[in-house]
Amino acid sequence: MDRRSFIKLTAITGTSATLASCGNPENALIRFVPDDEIVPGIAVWKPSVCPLCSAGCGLTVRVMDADAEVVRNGQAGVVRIAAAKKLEGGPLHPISQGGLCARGQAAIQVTYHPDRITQPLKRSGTRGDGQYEAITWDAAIAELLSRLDALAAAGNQKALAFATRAGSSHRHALVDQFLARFGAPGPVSFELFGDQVLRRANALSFGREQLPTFDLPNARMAISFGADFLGTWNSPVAQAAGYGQMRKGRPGIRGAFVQVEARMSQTGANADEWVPATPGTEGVLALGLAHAILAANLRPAAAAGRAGTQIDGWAAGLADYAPAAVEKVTGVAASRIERIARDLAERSPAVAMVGGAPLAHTNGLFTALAVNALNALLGSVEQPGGLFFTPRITLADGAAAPAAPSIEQLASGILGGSNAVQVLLVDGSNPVFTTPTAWKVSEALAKIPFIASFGSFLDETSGMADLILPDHSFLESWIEAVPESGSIAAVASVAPPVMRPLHQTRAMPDVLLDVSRRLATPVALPWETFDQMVGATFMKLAPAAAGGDAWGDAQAQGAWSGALPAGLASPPSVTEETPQPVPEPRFDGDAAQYPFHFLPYPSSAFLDGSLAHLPWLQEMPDPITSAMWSSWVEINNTTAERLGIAQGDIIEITSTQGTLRAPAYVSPGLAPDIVAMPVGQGHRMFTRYATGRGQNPVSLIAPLTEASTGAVAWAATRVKIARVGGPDGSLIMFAGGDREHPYEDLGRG
Amino acid sequence: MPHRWGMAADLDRCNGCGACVVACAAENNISTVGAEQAALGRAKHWIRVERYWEGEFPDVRLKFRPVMCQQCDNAPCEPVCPTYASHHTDDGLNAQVYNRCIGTRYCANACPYNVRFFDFFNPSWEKPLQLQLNPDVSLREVGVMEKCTFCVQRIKAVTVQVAAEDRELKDGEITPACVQSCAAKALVFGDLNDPESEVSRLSHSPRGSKLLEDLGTLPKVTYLPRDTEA
Amino acid sequence: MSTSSPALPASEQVRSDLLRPLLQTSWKFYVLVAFLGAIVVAALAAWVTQMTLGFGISGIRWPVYWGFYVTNFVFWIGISHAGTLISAILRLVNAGWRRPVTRCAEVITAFALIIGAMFPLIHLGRPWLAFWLFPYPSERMIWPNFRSPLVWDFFAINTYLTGSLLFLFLPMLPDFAIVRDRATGMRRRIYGVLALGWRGTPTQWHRLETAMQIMAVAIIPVAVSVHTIVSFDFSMAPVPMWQTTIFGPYFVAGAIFSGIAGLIIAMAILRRVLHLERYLHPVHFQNLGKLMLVMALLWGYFVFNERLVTYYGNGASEMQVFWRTQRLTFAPLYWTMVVCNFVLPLVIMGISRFRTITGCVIASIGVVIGMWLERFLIIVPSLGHKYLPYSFGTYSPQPVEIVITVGTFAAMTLLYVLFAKFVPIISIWELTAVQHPSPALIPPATAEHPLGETHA
Amino acid sequence: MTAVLDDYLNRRPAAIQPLEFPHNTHLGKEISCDTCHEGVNTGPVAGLPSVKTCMICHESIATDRPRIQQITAMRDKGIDLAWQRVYGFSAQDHVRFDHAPHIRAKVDCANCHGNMAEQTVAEVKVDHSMGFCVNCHNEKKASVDCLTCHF
Repeated sequence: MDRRSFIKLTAITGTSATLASCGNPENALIRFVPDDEIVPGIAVWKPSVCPLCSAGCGLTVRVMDADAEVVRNGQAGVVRIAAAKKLEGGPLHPISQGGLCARGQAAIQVTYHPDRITQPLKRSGTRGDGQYEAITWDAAIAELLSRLDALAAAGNQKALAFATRAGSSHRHALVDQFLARFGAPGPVSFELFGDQVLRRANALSFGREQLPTFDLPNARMAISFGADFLGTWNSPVAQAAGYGQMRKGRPGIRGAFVQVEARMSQTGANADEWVPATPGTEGVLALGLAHAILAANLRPAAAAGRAGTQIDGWAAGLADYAPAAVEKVTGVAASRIERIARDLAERSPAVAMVGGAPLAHTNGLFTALAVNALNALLGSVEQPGGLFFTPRITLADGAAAPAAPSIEQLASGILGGSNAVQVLLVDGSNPVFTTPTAWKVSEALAKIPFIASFGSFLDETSGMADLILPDHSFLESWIEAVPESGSIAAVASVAPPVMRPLHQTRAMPDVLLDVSRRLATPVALPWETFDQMVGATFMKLAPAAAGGDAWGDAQAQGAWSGALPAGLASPPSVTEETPQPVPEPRFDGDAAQYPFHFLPYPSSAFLDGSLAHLPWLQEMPDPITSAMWSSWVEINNTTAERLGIAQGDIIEITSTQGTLRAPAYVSPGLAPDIVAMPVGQGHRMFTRYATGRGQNPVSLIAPLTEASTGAVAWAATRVKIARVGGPDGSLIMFAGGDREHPYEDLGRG
Repeated sequence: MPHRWGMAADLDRCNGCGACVVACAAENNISTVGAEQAALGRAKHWIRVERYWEGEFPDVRLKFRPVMCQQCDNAPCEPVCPTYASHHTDDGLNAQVYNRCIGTRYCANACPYNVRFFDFFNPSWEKPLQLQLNPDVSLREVGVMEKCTFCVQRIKAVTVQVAAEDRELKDGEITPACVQSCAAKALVFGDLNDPESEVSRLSHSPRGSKLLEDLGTLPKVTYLPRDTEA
Repeated sequence: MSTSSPALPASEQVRSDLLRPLLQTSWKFYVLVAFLGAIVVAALAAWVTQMTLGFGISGIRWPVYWGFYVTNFVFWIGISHAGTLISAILRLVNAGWRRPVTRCAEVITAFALIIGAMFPLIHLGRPWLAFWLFPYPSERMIWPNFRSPLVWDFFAINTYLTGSLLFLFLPMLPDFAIVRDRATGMRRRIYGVLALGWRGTPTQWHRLETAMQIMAVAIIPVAVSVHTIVSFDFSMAPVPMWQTTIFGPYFVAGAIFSGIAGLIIAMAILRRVLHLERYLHPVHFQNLGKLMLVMALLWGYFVFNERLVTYYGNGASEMQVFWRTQRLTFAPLYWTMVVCNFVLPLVIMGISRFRTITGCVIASIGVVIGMWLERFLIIVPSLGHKYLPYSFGTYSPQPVEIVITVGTFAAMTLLYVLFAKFVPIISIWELTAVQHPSPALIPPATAEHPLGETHA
Repeated sequence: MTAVLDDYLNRRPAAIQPLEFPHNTHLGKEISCDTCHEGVNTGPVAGLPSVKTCMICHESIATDRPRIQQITAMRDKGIDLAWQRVYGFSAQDHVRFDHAPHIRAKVDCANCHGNMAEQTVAEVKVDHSMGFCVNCHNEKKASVDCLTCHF
């Protein structure tokens, strides 16, 4: 037994001893008067909103009494609290419709995490080593105020930077308004698996700069270009519900589904037909399909409208994209292209989706525009069974802050001396973990004199902060979301706190409002509290029923959904510019020296790694590999055989950016010239459950970007691989059939 | 007539996302075992989504199948238990009575589906994770066998409520955690003795089949296979 | 050493030879007991550790929930068939050569059973609740599940243990009386109690004779049933390669096979250590060797039968287990087993030139190893490969299991050493038959079995 | 050692209450059990009342008694009465007992808790062994399936 398991065993025995001794009077702690009126043993259900991704699923939370150990006025004791017990999808919520994904189910562990930051912290060690000392809220806020006041006094308000998660919600709007009125640039947000390319393409093709909503229940055929829409992409719960309806919801009609991708994802595994196209050529394939439809006169070219005009040679019938030519580029047989094209045209309504790796190439915009044009040609835009754009709600009046530089520009500006950021505030974002090494974000942050984080956990980025002002968990505070997609009607979710805060934390929006008022030169924000700001929006929304009010309905059900009053709808984003996207992808690394495409992908459990601290998700078997608590590299079985690589062998992957070692998972589900690796593990600092576990493939990603959006082209790196050793036990799999036996020996089927 | 609880899994709807796995852990106080124990093969997942590869690249297919206790009518786990810890209830459940279990693990050996999990250590919840625990479900201790119960605590709660209100049980009123969480509605739960229930209808579907039917275990979970038509 | 005084009858020599270990103690005895005792204590400590820290320190895992402990259980119950069965049969057929062998064999039975019966306890997740296996009335009104083979095990093993203890104890009475009569002080009192007032009257001889006849007849079906029931632990579960009708006779044959091997090893050690060369003759080893040869052939037949039927039946899940033992992961263990259990005994026991004491011992050691592997290979590959490939798994033993396994071998040796120290390991009265009035109990000496001459 | 034995035999240590609550006095005032044990009719747990429950009446009743003043002071300081559970099943018994169906089946509280009108602080008057439960279930033709209580 190693030391670690010994300590664990001691801890386990310790815990059970404590639990057993609860009934003993000599160990009884002081009991405090409970705050909540809750009947013991009776569960009540309260609405909430899942905060873990931007889908904004509504929750219903089971709340029951529980005895919590707390400290009140310096005295340790026990108090009966109303504690959240389980999260389920809100049955009436238009997005989650009663369902919830695995990540959402695990979100409750964010609240009860043993490594949550329980009170304000001030850095006591050197930056980045995670040494902090506890301070009071007053001291913490005073510290932040003094820094901001110093900026204002020097007239250097532009030196304030604010890093947030991407997304749209009142919380984002509040940050934006704060920054605008303070005089700082807008928030910097970076999402490794963000969808800027698709939003941009949708603005160009359809005049809507947002992610689409798919009407799968009415579709008779769906084709997805790399979009893992049942797993991690866009609004997975709503899409999974729609998918179930598409397959089996209509008597006698079963929607067909084709997935185009080079590595079989969880979504691809469900396809009737899985089409592995050469990485970066998905747009060409889409145009090949369009060509075949046009050539067979199944649809007129004009049907594509504006989306068609974005594509060179569309009006002329896409002469360059004849199936034979497309076969040469994509590796998909011409006959297959023609057959799928015919199916798409005949099984109307049909819808095409694009997302994930196909857009993470330097030609991502071209691919997105191509798929958009195909959709338009199929007549699926804003039509039943096609794609829709959820009407957007204007969240706050007032001019937005000037656009911030991208995180890449920010980092290079700081390191190059052209951007002297003095104060950085971080909220829910971990750019140190998710940005390519070449951007040197970590080095740049180290140069910023003062960093404050609102994070609930110490991760790679908040671990660099000088001051930590821990936020409430979503169950302890007002939580809201204004989902960008997932519902055909406009939707806004909101819920009051489900339970009282467990720790000495404060809600970040309220801290920001507090700070704005207490600055030497107060920033005039029109709201006292965050719920007032949220309420203000809802007051303006139309009530669902006569005599009702949208605010009251929303709080009771967790969401409002309906027709937007005219004044609240965000206008379409019309772009007149017509970029000339390049169809050919560029790759980092010479094909001779680096023979493999490197495909990082958001892991089913951790997305971009922001959820690696939740033990349930660490122990959930991956849908494809059944791996738990691990990193792995997927490699095609024939390639593995050629290179003498067996299940679990340690292989070294090298790109121009760096090198890492991880165990191999041998699989028939990806092309022979691809190695794929889930993002999410490899945290240097992120609670006891994720720290030091696995490898972070982002470190291999070359800093190539899609030209028009600056989005990182995370699928455009080439690598070489070499076997460096036998299994070292780091690949932990639930499926013993894979764990115990080499590939050829596997019981398959 | 007593109830006879059963489930149906429509594999054409199941997309393998694993929501049911976490929902089950959350509902039933299933402890995480940690990386070292998981590496030994001791992770406990009362429901798991099995996946099987078919074919070779590029004509490769992958199939998901959620597997939980099949609540067999003729369960091999029951006769082998020397203490009746594993036994059959009137409403057709394969009960696992933790307090009666002495840990022979014979039931797990006899189970052809490998859905029974043994507690190798006393489970631990690092504070304050224990606040999440469901008070309606026992915490199992070391040396005890545990498994899917069809969320018997939810069945009890609803049947007690129905009895209190002196009415008939409605189809779909009881949802085990896995069924509840499934966004695609791949899982259906209900009373097989009620000919009108959705689960009865699905279990009599000509598409339906039982897992390892030929062993004669008479499972109460029906699988409706994925359509292969493109 | 014995004197050659004509005043002493030959039987007096027998007594002094066989009572010498009881009356004289060398320092080697203490060293040996201390050494074996230390291992046994280590094994007990390992078990206590397992109960304190949790069962997880063993190597058992999903889905291979039985491992070393159940292997040892079946193995030791198998070894226990050495004695009673063999000596009962030999008693019934009045085989003259059996006299010096029976007690060695019966002791093995008793101790192997005790050790074997401990394993179900060691392997329990909650051994402190093992008493729930007993059928006893309680306010809860719950009885054990009489459908469970484990409950049958409980009864079968208890019956067999009781029977074999009686079978061992009854013929020890005259010998206890002999020790009693020769000893003084405390020892005299203890042996006096053990002798249960044996005076050697004709009535007592007659009763002993009757009792032994009854026991010999009764113990054989019990012994056969025990291992048949142990085999039911497996064959009653729907596990690939467990559900087969041949497991009953297969297990019984294997048990007798390993029992004979255990007996040969024990006899060889006793002969060397206690200098019993004048009592345990090569002919005993040869005869047991022949018996072992027969059992090896029988075992080979069963294995061939089991394998051929599986292969011919070609069931998908059975074939997974089949190939894993035949060719893949478990093949090294499988072929070691075949060599040890079949090839080795066949060659050594089949060729009379090799059928020496050394030859017998080599073959026996092989058989003991082979039979242990056989039990392991019945349990682990099958449990690891049941039907659904997603849930396949394997097993590797952890230190606690290895320590306990080694500990039981030490415990067996220790018990044997202590027994040989306190009880004549060869029945004295059976070798001095002329002195008692019921020669029917003692077979006549023959030319082939010259031992009879000693007390002619 | 005794702790280990108590644990093995599922013996609970005798409860030591923070305050000698006179059940008899209160029941004499024709207050019913569910006035303070408010969960008993609706759910699994009867509940041990907090000082807030006491103060519902004692804000105005018997305020001159020192003990009442004591609990008023506790309430004001935010400290609750740390009642010790008198009855209860050990965790290893895995009993999920639900009060509500028993109340609905008109099982008298005294059946399982003794006559509280004769007790000051609650004492174990009835041995909640499995035999006790099973006997009553048999008499009343309630289910005696293990899963009725153990899950």
